[in-house]
Amino acid sequence: MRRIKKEAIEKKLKELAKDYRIFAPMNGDVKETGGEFEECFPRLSGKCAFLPPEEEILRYKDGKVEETPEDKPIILFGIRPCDARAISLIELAMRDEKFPDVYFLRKKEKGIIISIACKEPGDTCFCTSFGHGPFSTQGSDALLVEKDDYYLVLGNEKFFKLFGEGEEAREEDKEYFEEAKKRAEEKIEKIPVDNLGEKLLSRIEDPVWEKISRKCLNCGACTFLCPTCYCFDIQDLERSWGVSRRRYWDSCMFSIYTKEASGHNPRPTHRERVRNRIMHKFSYYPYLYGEFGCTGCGRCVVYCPVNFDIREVLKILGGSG
Amino acid sequence: MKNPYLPVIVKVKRAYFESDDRSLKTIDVEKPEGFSFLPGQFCEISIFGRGEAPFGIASAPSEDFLRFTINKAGYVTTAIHWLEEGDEIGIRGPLGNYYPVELFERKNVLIVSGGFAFTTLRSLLLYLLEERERYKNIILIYGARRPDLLLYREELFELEKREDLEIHLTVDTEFPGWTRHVGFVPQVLERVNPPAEDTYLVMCGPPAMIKFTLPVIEKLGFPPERVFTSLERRMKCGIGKCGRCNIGPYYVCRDGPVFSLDKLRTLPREY
Amino acid sequence: MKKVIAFLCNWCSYAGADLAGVSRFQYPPITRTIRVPCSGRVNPLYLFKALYEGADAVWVSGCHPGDCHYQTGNYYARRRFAIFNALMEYVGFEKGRVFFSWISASEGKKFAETVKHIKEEVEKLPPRQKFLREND
Amino acid sequence: MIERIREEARKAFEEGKIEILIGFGRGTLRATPIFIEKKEDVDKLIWDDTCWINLATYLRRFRGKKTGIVAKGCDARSVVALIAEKQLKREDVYIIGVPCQGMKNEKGEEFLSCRYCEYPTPPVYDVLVGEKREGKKENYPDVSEFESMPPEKRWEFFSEEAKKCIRCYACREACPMCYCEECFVDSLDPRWLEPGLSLSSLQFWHLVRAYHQAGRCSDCGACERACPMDVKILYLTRKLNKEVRELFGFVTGLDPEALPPLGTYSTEDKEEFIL
Repeated sequence: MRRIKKEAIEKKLKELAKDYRIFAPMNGDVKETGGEFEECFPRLSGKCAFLPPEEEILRYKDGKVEETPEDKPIILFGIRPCDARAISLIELAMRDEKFPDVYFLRKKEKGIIISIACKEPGDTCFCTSFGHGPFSTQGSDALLVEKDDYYLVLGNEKFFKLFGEGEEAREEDKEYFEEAKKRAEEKIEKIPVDNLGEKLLSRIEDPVWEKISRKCLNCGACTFLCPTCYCFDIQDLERSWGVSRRRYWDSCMFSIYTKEASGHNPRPTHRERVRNRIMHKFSYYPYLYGEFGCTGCGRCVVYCPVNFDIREVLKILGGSG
Repeated sequence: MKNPYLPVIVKVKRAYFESDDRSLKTIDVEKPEGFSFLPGQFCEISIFGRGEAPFGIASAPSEDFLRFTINKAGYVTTAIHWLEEGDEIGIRGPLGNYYPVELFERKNVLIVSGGFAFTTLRSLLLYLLEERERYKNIILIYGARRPDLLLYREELFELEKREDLEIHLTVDTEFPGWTRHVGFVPQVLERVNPPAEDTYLVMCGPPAMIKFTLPVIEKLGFPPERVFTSLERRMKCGIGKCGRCNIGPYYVCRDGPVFSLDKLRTLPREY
Repeated sequence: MKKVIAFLCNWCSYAGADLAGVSRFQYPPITRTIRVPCSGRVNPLYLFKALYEGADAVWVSGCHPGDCHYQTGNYYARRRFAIFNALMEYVGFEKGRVFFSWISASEGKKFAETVKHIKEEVEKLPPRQKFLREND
Repeated sequence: MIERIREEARKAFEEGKIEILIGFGRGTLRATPIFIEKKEDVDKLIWDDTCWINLATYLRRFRGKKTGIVAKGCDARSVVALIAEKQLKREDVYIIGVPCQGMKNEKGEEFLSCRYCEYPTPPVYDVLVGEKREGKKENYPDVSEFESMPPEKRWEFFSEEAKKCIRCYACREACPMCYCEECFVDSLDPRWLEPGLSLSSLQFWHLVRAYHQAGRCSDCGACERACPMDVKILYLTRKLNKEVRELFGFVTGLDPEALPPLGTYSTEDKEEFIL
């Protein structure tokens, strides 16, 4: 563990804005900044940096296809550990030997993710249920813990090379870290997730889905704010110079998401759509990649207009509620 | 890293309507260099400015063009219907899996199809006929509402003459000059009564046909692990990333479109 | 040259434009006419869309009240456009980019005058900046 | 109040007036919509000042069933508007009207639409729970204030608000009147506006969403509250409510027989804007 002066990191971040695109929480959401950031739990998550809401994937110009050129590398700074982990979860789906998602991966490979430990978790956090926590380093190149005018840093070489090494952390720093970590973790509700994937799979035709999903409005708020949801739509836009093919965030909660040209919709009602969202995160994801597709950040709980609480759903379906 | 989103630009070599009502159009396009595939795979076709949509490859792997037959249904397919010889389109592929042709060796193969779902089955049929001696009996049962809606019918009429192949073509109702079967595919299948033993069955058709054919298949004694079908879903990326075509943990674009019946039965009925 | 998308009803205003032509009334070539069966057929979405796609102004013209070929189409239209106007003005969209008129088949003169008036109004304004679809 | 709602609900089940009841239950953060199918469950019903979702949104899902709804003033007006638009049959809906005390956000502040609410008591109901409450005389002070700003400032405000939108369509889905089979934003052919978050596209969405509410909005404010990005949108619909009232003398949701104002006309309608 190292300790680096806060202002040193803040100053460095502004300097790096020259060669990097800096994404950080600002006015409550993760967005591109000139190196400024705000200490908060952002509403729009860290995925905005690596999977932006709108992104050009190619151009068709003068009868030729052009790949969208790479931009400057990204520094994602000041997000919570849950968001950092979320990006590594998205990476599981994007990394694919046969069909790698180049636009995500090339950003991710050159990018640097720096998270700030979550000393005051919210009431809707349930991150510790998924094998990580408010002080977790998974998915981060560095984890910063605020202490007075210092950051205590658990980081890798990539981080120290850019931001300097600071000094060796003192014994009291380590104690502070452990204590803060313990205190934060204790505040967080744990939801039992043992064998959740199998339990869900065995209840796929259960009538309880109808009950659970009834109040869902099928808006995309949960999926757009979710740090691990990565579904997208691809559309062509006509421009004066040709065609821009872009991808946009899309949501499995929308009825048109799966609606076919013939009018047939394999997931016709809220029941199938909610089921798919839950199953994808807690059954299909573990089946495919060995990890749950949720980090327990609680955004979908907080921002759902009808208070659809995924924690309750997991308790019902996981058999403990 | 190879960018799987980039289409290759190819020229349309031929474009013509299949059916009298102009609802089905076939386009034969240049085959890009090094493009190799197996029957059952599909391509994403780009009409720049309109978008991309997935279509099964109807040409045989050995043919020097790629064939697609497209039903006019939505935004992209309408634009495909405007295509003429010489136009440029983008294609990405081959994508998805293929009919398990390795399993078919030294077995009987029964192909059951209806309507314009026949596309990839033409590819399969021609593929099997190329090395005919590797398979035992090959039977095709194919039906459509009207004779003109039977895809590639002139070619099929030619193939009917072959001794080493059994073809049953059918239309829903009597038509002047039509001398082959009359009736729905499941009825014809029952009438033909092919032996299930040692036989693999490949089935593609509209939902109604599938629904009424399944009980017949069961009655004839085909075990679900030897029945294969190709699914359709709305797709965008075609490579298992954009999310919309999953059925359970499988993406139709990546892990399909060909599924065995026994595998499908383990999945939620979202197709 | 400014472009004005004109939605002209088939029975009155379009015929009025015709009459302006055969009567050789001069008017500036700024309109791109879309012939519609009735002003009541003009979905306000068309107006939003035309402005979004870059029209300098939009103009809807139909039969005089009481003269609608379909009896009442223009009365419905009048309500819709009143709301459209109110909304656009409310959000601060420039005035002078949306026009409505009643022009009958016999008012060739009025047609030409109206086009001239619209041209004058539109030319007073700076180039369009608000509510434009991205094109670069 | 809660007891009386439960009592009426129980009675409605017992008398066979309803097969299903849409009401509010205890959620984890605030009141949440619940769907009650048997009278034993009516004790799950609650009422407090977080019941701000407009429950009329769910009614169309139960068409053909005798459906009860616990409705505050604005919810009931939406039900009436849906009936007026032939989306529901009056006899299929059983309205348990609740005179509304005003809804509050998590900080305890009353919502804008409640502050100016003219009809806290449902104008149409089958049974009313509690004492009628008088509304305020609606004169849209917020709209007038906005109108008095210079046009450039208004455009700036509109743009800044629109920019926050992420197009999750929570506003649309939370609105009982947004029931179109295919929303204009989802239409590909014609594609009215582009996908994505360019300013003009977002403005397009907000303008047309608001426009489509003219004469149909009951000013419940559920759209704005549903928005995860805190985009202000009520000032648009409230303006249209004001216009519809001034131009056509129409107030939404008072009379199920009345034609929606854009579905009818008067030969006397003002037309000073016409050349």
